[in-house]
Amino acid sequence: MAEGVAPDVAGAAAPLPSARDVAVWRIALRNRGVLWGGVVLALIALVAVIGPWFVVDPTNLNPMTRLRPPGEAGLMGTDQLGRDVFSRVLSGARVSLVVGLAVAVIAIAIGLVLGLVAGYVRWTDAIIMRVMDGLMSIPAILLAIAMISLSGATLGTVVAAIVIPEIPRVTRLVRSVVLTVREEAYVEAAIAAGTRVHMIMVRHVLPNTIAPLIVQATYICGSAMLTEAILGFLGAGIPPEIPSWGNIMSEGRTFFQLTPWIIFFPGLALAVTVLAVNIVGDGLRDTLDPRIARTMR
Amino acid sequence: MLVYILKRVAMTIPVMGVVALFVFALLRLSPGDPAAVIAGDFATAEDVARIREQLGLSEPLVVQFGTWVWSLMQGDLGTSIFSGKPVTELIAQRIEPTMLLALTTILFSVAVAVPLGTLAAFKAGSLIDRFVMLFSVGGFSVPVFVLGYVLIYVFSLNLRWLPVQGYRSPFEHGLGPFLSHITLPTLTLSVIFIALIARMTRASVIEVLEEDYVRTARAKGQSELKVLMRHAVRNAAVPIVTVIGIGIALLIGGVVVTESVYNIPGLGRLVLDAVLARDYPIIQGLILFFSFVYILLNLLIDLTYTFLDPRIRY
Amino acid sequence: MSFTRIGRGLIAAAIALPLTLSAAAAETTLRVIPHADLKNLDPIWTTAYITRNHGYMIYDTLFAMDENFEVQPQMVDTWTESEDGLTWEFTLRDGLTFHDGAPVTSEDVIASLERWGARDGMGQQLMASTASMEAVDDSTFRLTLSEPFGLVLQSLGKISSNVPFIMPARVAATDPFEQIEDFTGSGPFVFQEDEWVPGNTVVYTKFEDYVPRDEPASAAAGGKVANVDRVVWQYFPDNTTAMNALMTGEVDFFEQPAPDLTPILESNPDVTVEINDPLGNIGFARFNHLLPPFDDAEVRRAAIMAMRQEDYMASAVGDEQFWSTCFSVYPCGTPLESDAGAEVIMTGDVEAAKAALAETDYDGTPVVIMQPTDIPVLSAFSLVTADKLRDAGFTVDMQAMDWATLTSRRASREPVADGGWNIFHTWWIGADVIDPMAIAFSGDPDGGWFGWAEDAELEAARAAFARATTPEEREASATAVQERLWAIGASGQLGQFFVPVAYRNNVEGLIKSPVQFFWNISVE
Amino acid sequence: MSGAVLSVEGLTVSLPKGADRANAVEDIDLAVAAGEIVCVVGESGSGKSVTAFTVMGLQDSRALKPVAGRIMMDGEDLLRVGRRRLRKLRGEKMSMIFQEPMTALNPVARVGDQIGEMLEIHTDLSASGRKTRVIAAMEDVGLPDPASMYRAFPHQLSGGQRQRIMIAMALVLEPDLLIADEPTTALDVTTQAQILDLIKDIQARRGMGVLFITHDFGVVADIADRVVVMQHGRIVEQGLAEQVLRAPEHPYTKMLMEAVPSMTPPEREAATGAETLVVEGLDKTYGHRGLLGGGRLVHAAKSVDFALRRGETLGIVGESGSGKSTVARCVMRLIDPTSGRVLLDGRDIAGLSQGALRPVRRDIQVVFQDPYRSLNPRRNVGQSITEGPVNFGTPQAEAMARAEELMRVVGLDPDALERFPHQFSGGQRQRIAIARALAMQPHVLIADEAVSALDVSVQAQVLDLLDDVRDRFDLAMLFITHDLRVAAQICDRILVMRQGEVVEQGPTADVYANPQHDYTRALLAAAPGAARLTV
Repeated sequence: MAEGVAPDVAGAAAPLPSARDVAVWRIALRNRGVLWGGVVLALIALVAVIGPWFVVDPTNLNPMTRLRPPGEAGLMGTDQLGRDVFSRVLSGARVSLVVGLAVAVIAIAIGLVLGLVAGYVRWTDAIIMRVMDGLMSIPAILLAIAMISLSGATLGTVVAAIVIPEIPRVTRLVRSVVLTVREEAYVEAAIAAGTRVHMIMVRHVLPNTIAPLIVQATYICGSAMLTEAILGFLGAGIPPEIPSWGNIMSEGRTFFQLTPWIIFFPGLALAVTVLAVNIVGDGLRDTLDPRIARTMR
Repeated sequence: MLVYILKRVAMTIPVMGVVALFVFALLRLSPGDPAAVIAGDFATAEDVARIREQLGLSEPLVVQFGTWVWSLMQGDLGTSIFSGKPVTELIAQRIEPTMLLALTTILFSVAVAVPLGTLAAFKAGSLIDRFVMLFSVGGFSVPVFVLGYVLIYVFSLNLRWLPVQGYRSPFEHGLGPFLSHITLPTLTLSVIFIALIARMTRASVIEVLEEDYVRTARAKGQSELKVLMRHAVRNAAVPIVTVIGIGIALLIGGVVVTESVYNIPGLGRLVLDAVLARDYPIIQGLILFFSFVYILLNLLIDLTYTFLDPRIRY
Repeated sequence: MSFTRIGRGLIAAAIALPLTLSAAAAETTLRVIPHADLKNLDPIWTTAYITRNHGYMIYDTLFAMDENFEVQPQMVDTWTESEDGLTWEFTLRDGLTFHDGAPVTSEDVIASLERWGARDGMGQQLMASTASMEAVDDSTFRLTLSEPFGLVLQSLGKISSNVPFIMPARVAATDPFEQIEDFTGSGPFVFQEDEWVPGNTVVYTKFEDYVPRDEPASAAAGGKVANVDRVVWQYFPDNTTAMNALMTGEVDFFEQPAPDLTPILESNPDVTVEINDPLGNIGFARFNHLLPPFDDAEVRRAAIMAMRQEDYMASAVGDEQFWSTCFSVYPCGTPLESDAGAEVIMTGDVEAAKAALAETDYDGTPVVIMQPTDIPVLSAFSLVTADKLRDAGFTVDMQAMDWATLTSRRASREPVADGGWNIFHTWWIGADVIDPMAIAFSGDPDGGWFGWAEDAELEAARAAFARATTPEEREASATAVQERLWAIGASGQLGQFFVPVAYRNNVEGLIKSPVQFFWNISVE
Repeated sequence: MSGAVLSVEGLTVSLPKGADRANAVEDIDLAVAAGEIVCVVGESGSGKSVTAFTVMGLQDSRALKPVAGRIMMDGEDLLRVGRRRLRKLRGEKMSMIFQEPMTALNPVARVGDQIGEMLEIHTDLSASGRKTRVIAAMEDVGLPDPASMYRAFPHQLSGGQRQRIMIAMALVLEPDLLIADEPTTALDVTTQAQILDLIKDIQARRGMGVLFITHDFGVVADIADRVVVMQHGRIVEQGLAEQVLRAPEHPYTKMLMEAVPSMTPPEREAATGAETLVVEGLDKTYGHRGLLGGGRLVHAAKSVDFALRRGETLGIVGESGSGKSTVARCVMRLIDPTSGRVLLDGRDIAGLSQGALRPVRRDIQVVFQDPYRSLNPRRNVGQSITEGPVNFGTPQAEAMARAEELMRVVGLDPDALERFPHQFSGGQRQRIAIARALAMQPHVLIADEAVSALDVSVQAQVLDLLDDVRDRFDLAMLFITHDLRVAAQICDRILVMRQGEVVEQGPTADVYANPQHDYTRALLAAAPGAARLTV
């Protein structure tokens, strides 16, 4: 009965643009941001995977040729230990992408479980959400610094330290989706049909969390890479032996005014990657579900 | 409303409990021993043990936690292991720069981001919109410290407009020195905040512009500018304020970096130094303090909703 | 919050008032970027160099080392030594007063020495040989030894941590394992507790009643004349920002700029960069002698062979004007310098190391290197060692951590699996390793330094040095210690480096010394 | 046409590429004379709203572009005047009211100011002058105590009051033309009647022209002077209301009118099946008393009693907030009743735990209101229909076979089981939902506003289907609706609820012919088209 201003003549035949999962990717790729961001990311990933095979060992020290400008020694010069900045930036792509992806995947996975449980098992809600409130109230960077410097800087602790503050947000997001979806008529119909709780979760609730979670994952991924860099700056990052963009920059920051290329190239790589990730995220948000913009960060 | 506030305040207690337990466990179950740091290169194992004892670090963890919580309840955050100063005094000493930096950042960010986001929403899809969005996505992409260095390089070293570092209290040194010292840190910290708020403003204004009452306003013959100002922005305020609340956590994180780069004697630096030195009471006290401030600010923000949106009543 | 603000305002006003009055007499302030944050104020309780420097600001010492590494009297006016060397009598100078106006007495001196002797390594040795300390009168006290001790004056004139600073007796009565809470000294500057912001600012004012010696200042010795009214230490956690602040004139003096920054600083016509510490610092790679593979001297020596000092120095320090290779365990340029037994390190040859390692029973056990990521120089040392050892055929397990973690972990004697370690890096300031008594050279696993080298021959040589009374004896035993140290491969030595100071050209009167002093300096 | 305040001539509005037809509306000719109410009537997608919005220049200009025709008002072509001029005309010459008065009003501004904004834009009145005018306008639309209501926010008013505010706002400048886009659709039937009366009244007093968009022939019958019938973006018939209503010419018009259910219930025999569902003293309260004695207690349902036999349809009718859906959800145990008994085949299920409830679920099934939300968009029809039986152990193949059979029963092609909900129209989806319910072989079928979201033509078909399956499977049917016409056609007995309480119940024919309760009488009187549309 409700007739909108925009034409609802699409009627029966045409698929709704709100992307039922059948053609999510095809629809998403129609968005220019997703397309170009995706292409850039794919290129960076490709470089990250195969690049390091074609350059010198990024951990190879050569103190006698330290702080050489780009061109004179290697494409991007050398750092204070005479390591080749170009090959470090290439290898750094691996680390940064791994950090971004790992953080996104783990945070989403844990947050998803907690959110589903909190949203559906009523008595756990208060407990889980209070704990999440607590975690959320601790400034993420402080928590990460504390965790890393206290439990030792390994790739694992860095990822864990960045993951933990992200979990509450994912949990909240998932929980809010669950609370919305459980009011949906089709969920009530499923309850009426005697579907067990866990099956309701899997069949009816979970699929609705996918679109917002994909979008959230891109943001987490982007901010994780940045956080990694900032932790490096604060001296609580990934072990310096592993070249990550954050590490390269934080080690090179003393030389910012002397040999800016040490910071510039990894900084550029980081900015471009995070930019691409965020553009893809924005694009996905616009195409998958404009409404979730509200619940996002 | 009062009942609601009381309830919310009461609710912070379990949340703070969670934070306290978490932070305590995190600190005490990890390697690193302040006694060893104090004892230095020449110390024998006995020396270290004696220092541990004197600091109360050799008690069982449960006892240590109990002692800490007990003194917390009496408003005592403990004493710094290294400087021997009470943590509350250290916080009091350093709260002003951090608070004022946060305040100038929020004010500046809102002043820039809300008009920018509104403009982008209004011109959604246009070149202006793209530019604003690119800027705000870009704001998320540059590490704070790199930005800080660049700003110092340009404005302090080359142009010599502003000092490199430091903090001047507006209460002691006057507004001029305060502003000249706080400008670069504020700019640095604002970029990510502007990005955040501009995005949210754009998104909510776009959403509000789809609302029926905007159509009603247009049906009245209202001009587009006034439609934006009187109807769209007012209604978009709640999510914008919400994002400011969420951003406070981000801000506190950013403060740590910014204070390091600009050498501002604030709380962020205090906690960073404390972590590196394992000054447990300071870390515990500060994280608890930050959590408390965060919770309190978010309560305040929730309360401002009632002014922004008459439908919200507690 | 507002009340604290008002509180601070009042305090500031209270302080500002007399200052503004005297401002007519052109008050001078020296603004300093110290090398570290002054975290605590008790130079006996901690060995932190920054606290030692703080100690020199507000306390005075009985004896002090001059720029030729000779001990000279400072608070002491005259002293006598008995024939057998067992009884010493010291008389204090006239006019020594504490900041609260009380005169410095023998009682204060004895209490301070006792507290120092409970904590400092050299102090402990002195106390072990001491039968009694007693006041003869208000300005004279007597030290009676139970056995001969060759280093009485060297101990009392010790330039680096822990320095036997003289505090009021009531302060020195504090348990040596607790921090003092009263910061009254008798040195040339007065600590302003109200203005202390830990982690940021420390303020000292000139002590008007200080009576300096007549001799010109020479390292820690000589007349300590405060030429500025205020000294403000402002700690900068970020080196780049610190450098920029110096270049724009927001501070006057930068104690330890990263050597790599000097080209930028030097390009600024208003800034002078120079080396102020003649001894510099000595880089160390310390092995854990308890755990395999470094429980075998030959394996340690093989590792040392790979440690080419040039690579360490170039990586960690950079500019050649700030470092040199040094194959003496005592700082090059000091009286005991020699290269006896140092062939092992002088090779700096990975291939030789490889060959040497092949001769040993090394079975590929991973070598755990603790890398302190928050200290750039040590972080770089660790990276170079890892690189070198790998090339020499070692398996390396690099573990990154911050310095605080490292300091507690290095105390562990457990196996690697239980939190132990194999190598860590550090540096000693030259003054700390100037003779065989340095704890770094200990061969006694119980009382010695982390790494717990055990060598009776080494200990015997060190004991001989302590007993030695002639320069010849001393030199001979020092050489014996060095030969032994290299023979057992106690530590790898990574070179001698000098951290420059940088200051604006309006600063004059710097004292050449391993420790940064702020008397004698004036600002225009 | 002379004296026309509005004449639309040959208007064609194009749709963006990719839509299922080229133009939203095509070759529209219509006119509104002063003092005349013209109703544009049609089902969803007919283009009636597009027409209205294009007149105001408020259509979504990115998607909808007027490509031909003129919209003439006072000698000006609205499609060609400048933006500034168009803005001036809006409010002064023509104004509009909308379907959903809650969303059409700015939630964070006081209603008085929102009316006043109209004066602020178009007049030079002072603040106090504006306030006087606003209060007069509010009085004019029958709002009580306008002086204090001036300061109210929209959410503090009832739906009817909000729509009155909208009307006051639209009319404060006394425009020549009022465009009303389904202004009563979102309102309860009694409120709807009042608003319709108000519009008629003001229109008569001021002599303005009204363009009234509606899907409801009842409303048309109540207020139209002339009728324009639209289908698929074209006008299929227009003429005087009397004439069109009495003798529709176009088959589509005829069909539409025939589909409108009659207010006169057919004679029905009392059902004799076994009592399968008995509800006794059902209570549902929300909220709780706070510690300090605050808090509110809402009685959503208050001692509701009824019994339902197999083969019988019991209607629960009432306006929004009457508690009719609460009762249905309590019976289904989607929510927990506060007290009372729900006997299903003699067994009290009101207090069963979720676990114990599960076997009982298959006996009570439901069809919901919104066909767009009641099917999981990510699961194909077959999966949706077989979900229940498979839950209870029916093998997949058997469940599929039954699903195919049920698709035929509800009039759909069994091949469609492979397809996804979005590939079906609203009516088809409602059929699928019915098939899904039937797949469980329930004893009781609850239809919760099951036809309310459908166009009338589709509504009639679905009602027939429900009637048919009830007989075929000997179901006891609980039919929840706000629509008295629908209830009249399908229910054997009827139960009228207001504010959580049952005010009257009895055989449908008796209740309609001889309502006992004042409220029932008011409801029946308010049903639109009661007077003129007695087909």
